[in-house]
Amino acid sequence: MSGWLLAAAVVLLATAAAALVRVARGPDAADRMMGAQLVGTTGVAVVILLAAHEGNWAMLDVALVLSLLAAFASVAFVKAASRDGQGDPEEDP
Amino acid sequence: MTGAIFDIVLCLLILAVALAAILGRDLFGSVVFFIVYGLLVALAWTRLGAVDVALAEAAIGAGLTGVLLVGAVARLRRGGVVEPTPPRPLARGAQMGICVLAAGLVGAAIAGLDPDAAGLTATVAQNLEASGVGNPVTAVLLNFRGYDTLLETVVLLVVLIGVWSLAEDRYWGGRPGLRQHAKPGGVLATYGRFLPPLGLLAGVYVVWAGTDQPGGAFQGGTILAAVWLLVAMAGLVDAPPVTARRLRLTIVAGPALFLAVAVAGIFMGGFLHLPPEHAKQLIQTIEAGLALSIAATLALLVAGPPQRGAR
Amino acid sequence: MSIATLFTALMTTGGLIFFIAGSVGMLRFPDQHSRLHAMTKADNLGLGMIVLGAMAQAGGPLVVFKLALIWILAVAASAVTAQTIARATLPGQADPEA
Amino acid sequence: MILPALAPALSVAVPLAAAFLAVVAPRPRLLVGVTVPAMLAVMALAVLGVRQGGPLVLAVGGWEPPLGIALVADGLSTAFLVATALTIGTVLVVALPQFPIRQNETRAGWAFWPLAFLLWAALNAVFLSGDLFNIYVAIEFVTLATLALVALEGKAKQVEAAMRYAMFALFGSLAYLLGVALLYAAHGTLDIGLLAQLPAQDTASLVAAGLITAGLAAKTALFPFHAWLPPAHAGAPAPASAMLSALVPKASFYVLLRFWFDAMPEAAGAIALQLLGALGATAIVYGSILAVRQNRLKQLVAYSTVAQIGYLFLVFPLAGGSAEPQPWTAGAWTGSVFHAVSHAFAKAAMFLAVGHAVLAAGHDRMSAMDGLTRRMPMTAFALGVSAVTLMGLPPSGGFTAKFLLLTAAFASGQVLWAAIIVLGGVLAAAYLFRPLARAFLPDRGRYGTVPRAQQALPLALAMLSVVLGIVSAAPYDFLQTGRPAAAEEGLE
Repeated sequence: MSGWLLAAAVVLLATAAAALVRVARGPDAADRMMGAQLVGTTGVAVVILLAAHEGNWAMLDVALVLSLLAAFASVAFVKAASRDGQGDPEEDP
Repeated sequence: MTGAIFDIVLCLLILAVALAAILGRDLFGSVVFFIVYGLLVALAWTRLGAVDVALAEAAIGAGLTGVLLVGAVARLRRGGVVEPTPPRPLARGAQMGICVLAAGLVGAAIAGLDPDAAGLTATVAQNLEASGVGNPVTAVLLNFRGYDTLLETVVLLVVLIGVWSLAEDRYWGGRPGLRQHAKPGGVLATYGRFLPPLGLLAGVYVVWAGTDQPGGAFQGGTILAAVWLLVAMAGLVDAPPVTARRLRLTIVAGPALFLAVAVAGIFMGGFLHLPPEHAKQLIQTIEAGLALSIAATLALLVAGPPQRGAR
Repeated sequence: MSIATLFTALMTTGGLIFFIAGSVGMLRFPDQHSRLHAMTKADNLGLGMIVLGAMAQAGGPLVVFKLALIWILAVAASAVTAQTIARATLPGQADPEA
Repeated sequence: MILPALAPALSVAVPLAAAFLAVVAPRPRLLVGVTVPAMLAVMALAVLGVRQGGPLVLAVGGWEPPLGIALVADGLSTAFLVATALTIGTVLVVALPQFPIRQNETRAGWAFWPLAFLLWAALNAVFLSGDLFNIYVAIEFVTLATLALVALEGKAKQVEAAMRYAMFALFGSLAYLLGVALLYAAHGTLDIGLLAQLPAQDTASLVAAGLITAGLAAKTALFPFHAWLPPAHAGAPAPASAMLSALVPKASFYVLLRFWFDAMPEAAGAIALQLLGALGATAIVYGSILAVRQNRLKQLVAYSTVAQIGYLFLVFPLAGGSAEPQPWTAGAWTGSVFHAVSHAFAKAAMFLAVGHAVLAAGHDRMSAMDGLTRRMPMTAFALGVSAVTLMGLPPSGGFTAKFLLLTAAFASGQVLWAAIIVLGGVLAAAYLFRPLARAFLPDRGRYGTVPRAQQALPLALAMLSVVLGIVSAAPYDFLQTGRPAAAEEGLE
């Protein structure tokens, strides 16, 4: 079982690598941000698999922090992209 | 075998992302790669079993730094600075030469090290009982080398004063950063209401758990800072003016409490001496104070110097 | 092979499929809004199935609770990201590169 | 004898507490009035304790190295502690009218005070630390406090100077930290006393020594890492410049001294020592020539620091390396420490005095000096006296320092370094003569003035640098307290 979990983590790393190609290529800032967001979620999944693989559940706290802060960079990005830089894309007409 | 493959793939990814962040021509792309780099390094620390470090890296690298850098790029672009001018080829070549040389020397030095040298791990384990806590990292940070940590928490205070002193004189007395706003009842505002209870729970849990398992004031404080920043970005809260007494008390409370415990130790056996029978309570008290001050300081660091009028 | 092990194997396999699909979509889909679609599938379903798989291996209620919390937070983050990025990239919006 | 044992901890704790209070309750007069006398009392305790009982060693928290951190106050650390206390103590009093807190708090008026107290605590932490990682934290603390003080004036130019300093300092920190990590991996301890007992010829130790030296040299502004110093030090407000120029480069130099003479005395190869000496010599000549070409007073004084830092590095070829003590090593070692301390007093005095001249004139062009001898005789005299120390004329501490270094250079047959020392003195006379000569000119235009009590403080500091030369025997002996045998015997 344990070997399977680690193998699954390797596959996830590979999918993260694929998503990184989108970060590199763009073309827009939004594309890069989306790629990073997907890599972030993949990272959460990898940590969960590592924790289950090692039976070290303290590692879950890392996944908890990552998912708690998952939207941070994106929120900062959309705010910076709003009209005055402090707003929200929903406010704009 | 699978473990080795995992490690190799992760290392290659980290290297590729680091190179992409440095060599990329698009500034925003570099920032995104840097955020991903923080995430991958957190994975590496997790894999190595250094959960304390992974927590810090996840909160700082993947969380706060991202917000800071994304905002910085946006400000540069608004200010008209598009891309940094590349250094001259000669300077660039010299820089690369020095870096390669230094890396080679460090590599040679590491190759000559004894891979089985355990450092002070055994000594820490022997003294763990007298430290009052079960997490060896916390024992080192708050007890064996508490003096380092005391100075480090003061360093955070220095940095905040430094950032504040970049304010324009006319804005002194105003609130940090610019006023953030979002559509009332919109997605951001809703997320800003949804997150705090869970974020507060997670932050306090990580501080509390730190005495006996990975976590502690720094990691927990960072989580709290990040949650506050998100709520601020959703336009729901605003920082108090930089001259507010309450705010200033919050940023010095942790270091001051730590210093007070250190000086009180003089009467109990020496500077920073924590008597083993009370060490656990003292460490928890210090950590609680530090978490509060670290949270406030980090949040204010990201918010920046005051940029609007005093009233 | 115990039922828990089987369950974990099934769930992680399912999760992997969604993550692979998400990455392929992120790479191959032609425009931003369809790529956004690919991203959220991996976020919600992929992570959800891996969380379920890990729950079967968990050592106690606190771990199960934490796993559930992780998934809830990730889904919320994904929803916020998807919604706001979609808005920000609609035609007529301020240029996100600016 | 319990009280002197408290001196090391109090040297850091008292300014830290003052800084916390300055953040929350900005009452500079009260804080300076209490902290400065308290720190002078702590210094008296430390000197007393070291004189009577030898080095004061404190294992923080009761944890002995290698697990814990030791604070060590021997002759060398105590000398730097005392020099810091006298310098910063004076600077703070001079700064009182320049950074007032009135009804409405101002940015610089508030920020200066916590930063100054924090810098004081940070410097003391460096001078007391016996642990290389703890030194990293303390040096970083010094750097960040310095950075904030450089940017305090708030103009774009100063922020730019601060950024440039940050780049150099960051490079220095990372190189130092990398070296420290290698040393820990190789030896399992970072305690200076324990490292000294270990063999240090392995690759890791040598690479670590190189990284640590390069990092600290960048922070000390040794040529060719000097470019950040003049804009940073000249751009800060005068009281801040005084602390930055007099003390901050000395902190990283002090760590180099500890590293090469105490932690790893056997690691130094002849080539490395000669290289450090050569860089120091280049700094003396090049910094002086640049100083001659300056037309702004504060720039001139800042370039003079680049040159004067060079002398400090002559200690490496003159006293470093050899495992067996040579008869001249103690003289050279003590000479460089004398130079560090007397330069601290003289440079702080000079920056404060120039600051007063600039305040009175309203600008810092050379003409701010016109007629200074009549308008502000005490300020002019303070400038003259500190110039005497910087040129190394008798009877100043600068003279004693150069005399010791020259003696060592001749005794060890390294005549080239002697020539550089003499040349440096001549060049110092050249760049200091211009502003001093203008002080005797008749003044044209309108000048303000500075209260006499204020003018007296830089003068007192300048006199200290001369007193150090007149009564050099007692500090000479005091400095040897706790030195390894290599430095104790020597030429008299």
